[in-house]
Amino acid sequence: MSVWRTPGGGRIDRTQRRKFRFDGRDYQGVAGDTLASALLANGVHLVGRSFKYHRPRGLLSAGAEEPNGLVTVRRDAARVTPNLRATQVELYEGLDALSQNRWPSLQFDVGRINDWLSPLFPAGFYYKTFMWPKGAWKSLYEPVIRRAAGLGVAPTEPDPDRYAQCYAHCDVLVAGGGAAGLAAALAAADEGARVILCDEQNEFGGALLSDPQATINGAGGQAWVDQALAELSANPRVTLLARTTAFGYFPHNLLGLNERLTDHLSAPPAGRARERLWQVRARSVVLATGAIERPVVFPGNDRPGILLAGAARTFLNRYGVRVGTRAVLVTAGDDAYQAALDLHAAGVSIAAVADLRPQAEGALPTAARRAGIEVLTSATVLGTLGGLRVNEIVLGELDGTGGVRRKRTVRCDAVLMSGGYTPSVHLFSQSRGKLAWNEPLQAFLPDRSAERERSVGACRGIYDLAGVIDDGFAAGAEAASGRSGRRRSVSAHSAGGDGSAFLGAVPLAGASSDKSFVDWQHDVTVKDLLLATREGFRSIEHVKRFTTTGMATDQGKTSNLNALSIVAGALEVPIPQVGLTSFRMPYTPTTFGSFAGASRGDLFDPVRKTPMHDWAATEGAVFEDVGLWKRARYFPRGGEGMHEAVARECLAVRSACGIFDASTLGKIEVVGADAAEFLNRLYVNNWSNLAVGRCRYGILCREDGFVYDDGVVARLAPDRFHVTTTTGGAARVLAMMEDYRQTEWPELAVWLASTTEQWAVIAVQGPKSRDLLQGLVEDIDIGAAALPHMSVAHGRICGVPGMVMRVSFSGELGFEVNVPADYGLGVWRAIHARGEKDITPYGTETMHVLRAEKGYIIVGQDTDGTVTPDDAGLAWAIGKSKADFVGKRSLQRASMHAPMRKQLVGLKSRDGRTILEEGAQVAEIPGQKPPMRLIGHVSSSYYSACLAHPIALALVAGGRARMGTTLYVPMPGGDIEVEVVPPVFYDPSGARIHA
Amino acid sequence: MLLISCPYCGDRPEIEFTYGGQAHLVRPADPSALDDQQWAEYLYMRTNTKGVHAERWRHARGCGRFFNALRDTTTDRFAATYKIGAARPDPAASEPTPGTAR
Amino acid sequence: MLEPLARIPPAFSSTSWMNPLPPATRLLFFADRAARAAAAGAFPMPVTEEACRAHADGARACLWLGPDEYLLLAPAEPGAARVQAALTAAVGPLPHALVDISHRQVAFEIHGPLAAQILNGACALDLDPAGFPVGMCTRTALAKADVVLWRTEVHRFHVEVWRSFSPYVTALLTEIAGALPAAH
Amino acid sequence: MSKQTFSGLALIRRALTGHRDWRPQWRKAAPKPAYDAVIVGGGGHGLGAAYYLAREHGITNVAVLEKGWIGGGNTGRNTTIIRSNYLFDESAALYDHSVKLWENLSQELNYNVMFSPRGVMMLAHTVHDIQVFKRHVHANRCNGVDNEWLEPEEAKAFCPPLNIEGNMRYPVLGAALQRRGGTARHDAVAWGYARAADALGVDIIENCEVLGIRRDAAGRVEALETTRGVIRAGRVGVSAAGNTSAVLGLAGVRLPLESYPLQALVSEPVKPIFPCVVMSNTIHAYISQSDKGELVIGAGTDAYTSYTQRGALHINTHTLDAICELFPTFRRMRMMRNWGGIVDVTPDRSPIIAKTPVPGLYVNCGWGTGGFKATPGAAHVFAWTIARDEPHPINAPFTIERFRDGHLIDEAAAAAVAH
Repeated sequence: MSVWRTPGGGRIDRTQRRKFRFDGRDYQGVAGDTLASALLANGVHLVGRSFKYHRPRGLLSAGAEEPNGLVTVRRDAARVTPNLRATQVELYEGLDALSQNRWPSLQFDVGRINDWLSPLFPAGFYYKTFMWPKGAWKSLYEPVIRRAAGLGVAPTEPDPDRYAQCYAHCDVLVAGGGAAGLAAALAAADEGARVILCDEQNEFGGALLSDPQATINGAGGQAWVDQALAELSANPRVTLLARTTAFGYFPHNLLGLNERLTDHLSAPPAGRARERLWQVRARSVVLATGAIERPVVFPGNDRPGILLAGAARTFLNRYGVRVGTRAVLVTAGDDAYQAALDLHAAGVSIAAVADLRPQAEGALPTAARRAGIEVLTSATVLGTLGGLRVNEIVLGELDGTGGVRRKRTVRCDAVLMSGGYTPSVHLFSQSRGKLAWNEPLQAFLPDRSAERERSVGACRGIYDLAGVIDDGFAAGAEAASGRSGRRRSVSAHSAGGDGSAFLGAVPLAGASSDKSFVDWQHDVTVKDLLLATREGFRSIEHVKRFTTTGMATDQGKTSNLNALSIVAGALEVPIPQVGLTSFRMPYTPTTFGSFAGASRGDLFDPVRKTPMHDWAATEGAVFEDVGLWKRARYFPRGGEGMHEAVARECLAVRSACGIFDASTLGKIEVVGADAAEFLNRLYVNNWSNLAVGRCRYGILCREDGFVYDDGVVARLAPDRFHVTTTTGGAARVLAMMEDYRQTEWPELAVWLASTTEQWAVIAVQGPKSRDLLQGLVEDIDIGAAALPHMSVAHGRICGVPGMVMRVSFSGELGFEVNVPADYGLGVWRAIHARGEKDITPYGTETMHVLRAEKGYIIVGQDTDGTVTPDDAGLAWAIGKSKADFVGKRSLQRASMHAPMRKQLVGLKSRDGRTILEEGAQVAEIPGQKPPMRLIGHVSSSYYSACLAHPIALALVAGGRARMGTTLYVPMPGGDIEVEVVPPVFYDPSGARIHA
Repeated sequence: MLLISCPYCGDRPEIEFTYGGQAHLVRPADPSALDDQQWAEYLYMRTNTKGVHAERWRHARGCGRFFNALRDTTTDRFAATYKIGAARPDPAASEPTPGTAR
Repeated sequence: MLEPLARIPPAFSSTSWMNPLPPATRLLFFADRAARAAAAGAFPMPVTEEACRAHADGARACLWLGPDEYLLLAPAEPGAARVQAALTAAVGPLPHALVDISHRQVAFEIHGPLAAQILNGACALDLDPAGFPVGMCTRTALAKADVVLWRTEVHRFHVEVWRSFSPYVTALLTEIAGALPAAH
Repeated sequence: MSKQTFSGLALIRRALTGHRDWRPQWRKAAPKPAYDAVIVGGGGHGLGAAYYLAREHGITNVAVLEKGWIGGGNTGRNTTIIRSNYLFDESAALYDHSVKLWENLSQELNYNVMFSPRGVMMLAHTVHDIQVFKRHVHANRCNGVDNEWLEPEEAKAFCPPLNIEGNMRYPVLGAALQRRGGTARHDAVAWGYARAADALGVDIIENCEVLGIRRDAAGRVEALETTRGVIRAGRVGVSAAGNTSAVLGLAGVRLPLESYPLQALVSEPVKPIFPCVVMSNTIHAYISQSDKGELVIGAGTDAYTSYTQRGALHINTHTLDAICELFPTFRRMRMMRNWGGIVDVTPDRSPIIAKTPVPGLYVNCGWGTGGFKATPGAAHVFAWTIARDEPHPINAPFTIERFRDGHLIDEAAAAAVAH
């Protein structure tokens, strides 16, 4: 054991040694240590370099507020985590940590030059310079600034760890497991409530873990904690979550908790989640988030060895570590004397107590004097000395008139400081509760709650132990039962609790305030804050943004109130008038992975596959993502690329027969006596005259008149329609239908059901399709007369009950066989087997080429939300006799009939060879330079194997009046001449489709 | 994630709902009787209320029903939810409980 | 007549806490109180409307999904057409709708003492038996999929999911269960 | 009112005297009884409009009224992305006008706004995305706006942390890159315009909320009632983002606007790892790295209208699962700060920069999630519109009447997903 480690006491196990590395050097700690306490136990105070000036820094605190001790912890090449607070990193065997923001080493850091040049780098300096020469910001200055900024190094390999998530509900969520939180949980559990109690630390107890003087009911504080935990663990309605930070308070009492599951383990079990995100909806919330000790702002207050008094006490009492051999305490309240007394008792020499107050006559100062500690009142700190560790402090005694009576330099290797406490109102403020300034405590305290929430204990300015526990009992009982009155009580006592506080910079009586730090991590000093006010930044939000105070990874936990007080002083206004910056989620930095959870790879979004998917995969299909669906795009054979495969598939459909999986098309069953009326009101078409057994191509517009979706609609019965939609449009079309059905036309007797997945849909297309299906269908006459184009019939296919629709998106004689989904693969196989050499499976790419040859649009490709039915050449589909349908009124506006609207046309390259690029623009005038006058764009473009030339569809201004004219597609290599042609390239008479 | 009280199913998490915009907009019975300005008002003009806003929600991933709600857009607190077709309640009559949708 | 083909439902593997349920007959039944009263003779169903409650009778069940919207579950045989015919006859001219969705979705059970905890890895509802008692059913979200969740016993949930979402849902629940220390 | 020149030399000189003689960057003006023009809203758009009114139109008797502190709305809450690779000619002209002003803004204002054209890359994950982005690339090229198509390997070379493996749920199939796009320092834009406008005589009045708009007998704007008294003004330009509906409502003007929460977040700062801006519309996220080293991340709006300036946790989880999918190395990074703004959205998601039906009242609103990038350009043409009582040719299409007439500029619908 080192000289720094005490022989006994604390929450560590000295018999269990833990080896660890810091910056490549081997050290030893013990079980129960944090990385911070283990480093201190090895005499290591220098743990980091500051963000801007690269000043050497030691640990300031022992907890979540730590601004200096940021390290990178490395488990393996992929498990590298930057910017962890050493005070929160639990030590495990083999832990490997690195300091940050220094080069080449922590002891000797070239970046320190910034410190010597610091007069050139006041707050906001970068707004005033680096503007010349123009363009140099990006090429010259910014890269330098970027390299200097940042803290740790981001991981460079994918994180292999798992992250879990869960939702939970409870009657009472207690955030914070110190005395107040434990008391609240006990009292809430007494009422029979479902309770969740969480604490960010590895064990419950809060300040009691560091307070050997505390007594509760006559025994030690720890005994009470142990008993409370035993009681709570035994209650099945209580969930205890240690290592769990309540990081966010969201509307309607939803809290986000981050539970760390494996970071403290030397060898985490394989597959175990590293962290779990809890989303807890609580009927009531009790915030028992405690308070954070404030640093004192004096010159040179940032040297390693200078830390919060409470932190020194925690390191001693909880971790058994002395932070030095000879310490000076700088304080403005009684409580911190207990730290001096504890250290004194542990053999640390207390060189002096510098008390900023004119008098210090309380019990603790008296005890300190009795212990032989020199107490200086009316004291101030004029500076400190030391390189990588403080070695002297310069104290002054104020004469009461603004001068210094005596100056004195005291040798020391540790300085403890305390400006009192800042209640942790982060979660309360996130909940949009209103804070109020408390003058005696010099703090903002919770005032009006916005949610069903109560703050208890130190986070609302109650600091004495008995008061804290009583507050917890009362709030816990009330949160659970809705009634006031508590069943429990204790007698408790601990040192301190006087609540005296000090804010802002110490009086310097004219001495320089150089290097009086307010925000340690961002190197914001008193001078920076004063400069900001001088430059006219008066709102605290402006000061914060200009100086960056409070914007570091600690989010101002130790700095915000000191900054506020200094700004208020400079502006000569009361603190509440300067305002308080918002507290934002998260309370402490929270891992991205925990928000993402299991949502990665195939779990990022559902992968929807059709019943025939595996068959296509076996056949070597290449798939594309369409919405959530995987669709076979083409079926390459041998060494075919996409174009060869598509050409082959197209020719096969045109000459024989193709088989295509159309199952992803959306299907909606519209049922009820008013089904036809309902569709009349929605779709542009007329449905009243559609006979049972017939199909019609339908177009759905939005109310603004633009095409929203399309699809074939079959009338299965007088009161039953089978409506198909685009693959991507299925959900939103159904949602739109439900909106009109429920909210505009509730009087209609009509109901809607998605049947997309009820049916497997097998498109059999091509001149041989009828022959092929003959013999596989029963009870259905698929002959040309009995089942003409655009009709539907029920029957059995391969012995399975289903329906056959005679529809074609290919331009050939074609059928779509619908069978219940579980039979899809069997029927597909049967049809495919029957087709032998005459049948060719094809994918979406071939489907697109075939339909483009016929001039059929794809909604979303040939339309883009600004296209009307008429623009797309579909005015024929509009039911002319209808008084109204969704979109009709918008289509009556003059602009919707302007002759120069973009209209769907076909384009043919004049050279007969060049395939236009989809998205390429269309111009009337050749040879233009940017900015060009453009009149349209190419929406679909393919090589047509069957026509042996390229084809394209385009939206062109006034396009239909331009038939036969020449237009130009400007490409980087020059214009491509194109001829405007009708969009139907293949079989314009439709003879094949009606075969 | 808000907690929203579906008039049919009770309190449910926001992820089960879709937002439906301003409530009590009725599609004109005869749109062709409106001039372009009046039609544009129906199509696009919204109160965008800062304060208690009557709005539509759909319990899309639950019972599927549309319903109306009164929500204060400055606090996201719900004062009431009510079925389509019901009159807009008086928000003052039901004092909202903090953080609790009713 | 051709030999009927075998059904090929989506593949499913059971675990200690999850097992697939066999193919079933499923119908969506849209009906008001009068139609339900008329239908009750052909299929067990409640006449009074109680939101989010299932009405089970042996192998058949009627689940409330929304006002006037019910999911009818019955054994796969003799099939949807027979149930549909019986109901249509019973309801007669009263306004209603029936849609066969037997193949649209698949079902599985999550069971055992961790059932609720596993589901809560992706489901934001309070599954405490006090808030979600046996007999309760509802459509809800499991992460990025929609399901119908029906608590059939304290530690047993019947889950209905659209067939193409079932690989996602089962893989997600397996991932969740794997991350629970108690499930190891 | 001459402003102190900012330069490296000035900084060195003042270092010798402890930076004691820096003056306020803008005066704390008290409202005068009357101005020639008043701008409501002290964000970048409003301050910029005041600056251009004074600088380009000689109208210097101008006040900017801000109900809180300048730059505290969406100016200070956005993810600072700048680009102009929009599809429609009207949008491309407006945003490119802006990018051109960005390129000289630091020098023009003598304030380093840190415009950094690091490149904005938009990822394509589906065949449909490829079609849409290629259409953008072609349209932009013909409009003189830089935008180029990258294959996945080229995209990865441009942004090394990008995952282009096939094991992604939506593999990266390519990207559209605008090299002139990038980022700037948001606060500096507000402060730089404020300082430059102040030097030209503009009064910047903070903590001054507009409570009423008075009109004369002819219906023309006459004065504003504010928390700091009545201020007369012949011309009033409203640039109030999410609060536009409320302000214009005071004059009885209704607009097709809805205000939604928009969230953003930053990680803890790390050393340079991310060289550009990456956006993915398909999986809803965008990301860049700030000069301080934070990863700056945003996504789409929350689902419902709200003025609370906060969003939902489940929006964050979706944003970050998208980021982790695209950049699996960032999974161990940690969110440091999350915040929300209020964005006002029009039915076609394009802005309105126009005269209103009330004479003398002008509005610049409806920017949705795209307002920051347009700051200089929008401010510039808005000032023109106010000064001349007629739109600049660039903002002429961005009227209120387009919604009546159906001349929408629907960028979002043009990227519509279907099939």
